[in-house]
Amino acid sequence: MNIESYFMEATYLVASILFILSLKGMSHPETARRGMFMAEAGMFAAIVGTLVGQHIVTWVWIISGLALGSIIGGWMAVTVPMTAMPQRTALSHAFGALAAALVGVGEFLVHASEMGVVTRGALGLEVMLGALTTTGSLIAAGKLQGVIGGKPIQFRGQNAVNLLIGVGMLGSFVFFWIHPEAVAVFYIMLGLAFVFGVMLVIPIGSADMPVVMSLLNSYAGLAAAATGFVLGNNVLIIAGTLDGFSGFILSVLMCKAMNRSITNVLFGGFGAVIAEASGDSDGVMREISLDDAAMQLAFASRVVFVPGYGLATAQAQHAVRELAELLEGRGVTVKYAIHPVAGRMPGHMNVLLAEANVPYAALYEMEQINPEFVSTDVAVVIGANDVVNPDARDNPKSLIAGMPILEVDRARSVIVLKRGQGRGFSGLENPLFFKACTTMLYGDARSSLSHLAKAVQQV
Amino acid sequence: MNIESYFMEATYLVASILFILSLKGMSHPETARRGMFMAEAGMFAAIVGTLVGQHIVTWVWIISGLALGSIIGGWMAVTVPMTAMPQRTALSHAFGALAAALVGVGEFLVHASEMGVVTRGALGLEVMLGALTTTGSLIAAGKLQGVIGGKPIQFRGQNAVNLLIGVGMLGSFVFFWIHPEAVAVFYIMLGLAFVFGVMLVIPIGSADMPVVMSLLNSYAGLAAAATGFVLGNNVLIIAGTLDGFSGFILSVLMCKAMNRSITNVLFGGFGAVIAEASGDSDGVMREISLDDAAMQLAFASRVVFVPGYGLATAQAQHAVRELAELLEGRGVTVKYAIHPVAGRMPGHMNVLLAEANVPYAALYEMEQINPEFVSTDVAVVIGANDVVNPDARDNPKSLIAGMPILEVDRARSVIVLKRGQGRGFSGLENPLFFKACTTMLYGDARSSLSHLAKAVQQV
Amino acid sequence: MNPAVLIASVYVFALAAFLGYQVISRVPPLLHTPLMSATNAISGISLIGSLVLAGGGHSPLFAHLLGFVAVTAATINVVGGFGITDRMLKMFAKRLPAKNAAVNE
Amino acid sequence: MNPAVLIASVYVFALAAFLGYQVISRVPPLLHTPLMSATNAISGISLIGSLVLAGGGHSPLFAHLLGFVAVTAATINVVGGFGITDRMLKMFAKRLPAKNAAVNE
Ligand SMILES: NC(=O)c1ccc[n+]([C@@H]2O[C@H](COP(=O)([O-])OP(=O)(O)OC[C@H]3O[C@@H](n4cnc5c(N)ncnc54)[C@H](OP(=O)(O)O)[C@@H]3O)[C@@H](O)[C@H]2O)c1
Ligand SMILES: NC(=O)c1ccc[n+]([C@@H]2O[C@H](COP(=O)([O-])OP(=O)(O)OC[C@H]3O[C@@H](n4cnc5c(N)ncnc54)[C@H](OP(=O)(O)O)[C@@H]3O)[C@@H](O)[C@H]2O)c1
Repeated sequence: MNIESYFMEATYLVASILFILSLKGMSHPETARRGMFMAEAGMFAAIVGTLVGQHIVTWVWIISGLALGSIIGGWMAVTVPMTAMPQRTALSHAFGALAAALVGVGEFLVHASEMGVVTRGALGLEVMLGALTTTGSLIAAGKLQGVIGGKPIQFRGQNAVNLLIGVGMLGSFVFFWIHPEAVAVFYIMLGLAFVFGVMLVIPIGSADMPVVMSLLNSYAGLAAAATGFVLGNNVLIIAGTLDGFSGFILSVLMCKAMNRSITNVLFGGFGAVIAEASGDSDGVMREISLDDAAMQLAFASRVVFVPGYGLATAQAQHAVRELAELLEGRGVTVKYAIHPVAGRMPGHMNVLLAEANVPYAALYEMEQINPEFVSTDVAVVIGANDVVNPDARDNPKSLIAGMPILEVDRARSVIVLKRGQGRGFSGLENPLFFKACTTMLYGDARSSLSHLAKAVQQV
Repeated sequence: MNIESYFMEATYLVASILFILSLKGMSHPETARRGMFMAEAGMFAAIVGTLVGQHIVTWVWIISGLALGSIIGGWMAVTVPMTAMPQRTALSHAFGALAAALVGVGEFLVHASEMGVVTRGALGLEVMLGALTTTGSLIAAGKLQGVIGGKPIQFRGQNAVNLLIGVGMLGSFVFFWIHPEAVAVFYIMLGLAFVFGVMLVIPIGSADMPVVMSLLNSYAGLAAAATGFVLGNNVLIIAGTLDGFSGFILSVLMCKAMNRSITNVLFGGFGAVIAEASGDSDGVMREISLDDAAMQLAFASRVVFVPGYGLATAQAQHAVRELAELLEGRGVTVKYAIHPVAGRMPGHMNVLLAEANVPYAALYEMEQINPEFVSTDVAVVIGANDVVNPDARDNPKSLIAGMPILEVDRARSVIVLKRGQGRGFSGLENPLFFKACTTMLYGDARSSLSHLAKAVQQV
Repeated sequence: MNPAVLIASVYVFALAAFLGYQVISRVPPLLHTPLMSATNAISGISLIGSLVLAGGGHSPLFAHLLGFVAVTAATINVVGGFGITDRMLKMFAKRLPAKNAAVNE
Repeated sequence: MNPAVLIASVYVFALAAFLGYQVISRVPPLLHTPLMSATNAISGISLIGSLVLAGGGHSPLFAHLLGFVAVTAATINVVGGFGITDRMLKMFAKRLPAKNAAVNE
């Protein structure tokens, strides 16, 4: 080994350590940003190390790739509105996974003949995982963005078709593993993996996308780790494994918070089934006028805001903060109740409210706030539905039975802001809306909130 | 590689994982024991794997070594009284480190000529660390057992002599590193390392032994890790590193709790200096009769026991539990206040009281119990001294200024059980004993406590 | 691959998995969204494999082209991922004066 | 040693160090004494090096003898260390019915 290689290896070690430290930094909001700088520095070090230590003969492709990628990536990062985070992250995924798959194909082109059994196996895994993550993430991004219908797309015999594709893909993988000279089989595997990614995600409803994305994140990480095994490169193994685990842990956490199993998310076609299962509810939904609602809020002493997915789609985070400040100016105690799976990504509400400068201290997690609802005068539900559905607690036959909820129905009065009779992610009817303590304020959350603010000012 | 080697490597991987899991188990008393079984299983797996996978030609030495070692080790474990834990652990250390050093010497004998630079460096480190840990741990065990005088042994020019030995040792290490054919230098290094271990520990007072032991633990771990580098064996690297870190972290924690730096412990000759520095105190120590003390306890409503090193030497853990049960039978609320460095090992008091079946729930850490002393009727200090010295809080010039203490002097009344005017570990006078609220009950802690129990029964 | 290297890689993988679990299970829900996009950005590390493919010697032109696409894609992942994460964290950072409150999240 | 193996060993070392720090800093003070003797027992892993020295081929008799002493010493470390730890933990185990209280330590 020459001095350049040693330098390269040193940068890889440093990068690995920086990646670990950066994830450690993520354990606290105060250190999170410093953590990110570390990860960026690590990535930079690894790139420089590679360019120095590897035998590079042509620079044109490298430089143009880096430049083009930076422009597109930078544009993606700068222009994304906070509410489109999920789909942008999914898109970013797709690109990373594509790179891993292509590196595998390249390795195959250049070194296929010299590969040992283990390396070839890792290569196959890398290409397979990379390819299916690419198309899977693209579909996920499309569904989240609304380009592709959010409804689960299902047809008769779908499972059989999927099984066939999956078996075909794995079969060609094994065949290629045993017979490395079968070049065609390698490409068949690649093609089937692309198709398989699509088929995996298509039947899943857009509401389940966060779990799917987390899992795809995990796959992308494993693809990178497999690349590490192929190239004998430890930083790839470490970064890939960290990513793989983070994705896996997050999806498990999400499923737990929704009280569902991962298999159910992946193969249940949840949304589809439920669309039929929603029963009718007795009772009526009572509407409330803007002025009455404003009056209630203005003369309350304790108000809790309960944001949900509707807050994100309406981009109402600033409006809610303004209303809260007005109320606080009048001496009302305002708190925000954050359900772990409110919205469409873990921590979604936190990000949105942070964007609107809502102070941390006002945000309360489910366990903290639930005991306080009994002493709350008005709970304002802003585009949340499932996370406040009392059926989850009271009706053991409900499809979401057992999912922990924010118990707003314990509050003296509940005002629900939504556009109409729309169901939430689960497609279930919500008995909360029919309770005596509940009144509905229809309309887009953002405009409702700013009208409320105006009305409060006039009280 | 043949099938046996693969089997061996698999056992090593399993052992590494089991070691990690076992330390994770240590994070909770409920899982700690299961953790230990995992570690034992890991060790067993690694041994079996080695015997299967390595090319073993003579079994006689192996079998006799294993048998002899098991007998001695088993005897050590079975016969040790709880109060002698620290010295037994030190002794066990010494043996482990000796093994690491000898393996290094053996490697040197057999493979010296074929070694690369890195391997030779690791070998030197292994032998050096192993040897100095061996003798250092022996001295530590001797001091803790009282075979060697517990006082720091110091003489003029000691530091110069130590420096000379240390430099000589490192010098021969470097020389051997560069000139592998210099066999004599290797053995000089070995000899100097043995001597250096003695010189390092001799000047340190027995009270500082826990910190020293932790550090030696750390060295032993690093020696094992270095062995791993020499043999290219990952389980050695992992187990050694875990050990190295645990020792290091524990010594840092101890130093923090004593408000001293590690350098001060290692080179300060703390005990020696202080023997002179202890000032005189005004006021008198008031003795209390057994009956008066029993009366106070019997009619108190809240009593806190504050155990210290004296509890360990007197083996009074059972006596205190009996007294506590008597008092509880009379309706007194009894708590135990545990200072992090009470006794002579971290967690020393916890182990002793656990042995005597004192329920967990009755043990309170410093931060929890300190606010409660103001509402405590009687605080009973049992052979504790430094950990209740109010000078650490009040007198910024005190040698232990800043060390966090148990604030017993806030209690309505304090009864101190000790044998006489003996100083604690730091050698400092304790103004607590002269306070108006404090009374002294002289005598060995165990007999004092059982007499108290009798007296309480007669109240 | 040399068996010793392979074995060592397996160790690296196992240790990284443990470490990942330890570290990530301590991330508070508050930061789960940034965590997701941060690890996404980090997985763009396959960029270093792409660089070699795009610029390495002894490869057919087609491999260079593949490498170019891979470099572009991986760079989008890295730059986009870190950029998005940074934007999110900047929002959190704004609120930092409320120091201790953050511990409640 | 092959450089690739050496590099991998350095990674293993670094990762183990991180992991050790993470895991051990979570051990409560209550268990510090058992932790100390448990890690001590684990460091007896150099036993596996001793075994090879005592029974391996191609070595002079002196090496075998050294190996015998090393095996004995390491076994004392392992058996003694685990034995002591186990005795300590048994005491804690006795008190386990008081489940939740333990969390306070
Ligand atoms: N956070 C995660 O990580 C995650 C991951 C996977 C799944 N999920 C699932 O997502 C759901 C989240 O629950 P959630 O209560 O936050 O949301 P939700 O149950 O999906 O309900 C959202 C509600 O907001 C209303 N809404 C939509 N746009 C609006 C607008 N512009 N203005 C006002 N209201 C609007 C909708 O009713 P209208 O149409 O009548 O307005 C709808 O009822 C849970 O079921 C959870 O399991 C979350
Ligand atoms: N725990 C650790 O990890 C650790 C590590 C390093 C250093 N240390 C140091 O050790 C000290 C521990 O403080 P501590 O308050 O527990 O103990 P201490 O300050 O050493 O005091 C012990 C007291 O117990 C009395 N005593 C001794 N034998 C007795 C017996 N048989 N019956 C009754 N009393 C007896 C002694 O007085 P008489 O002679 O008059 O009886 C002495 O004053 C601290 O200074 C700490 O920094 C602890």
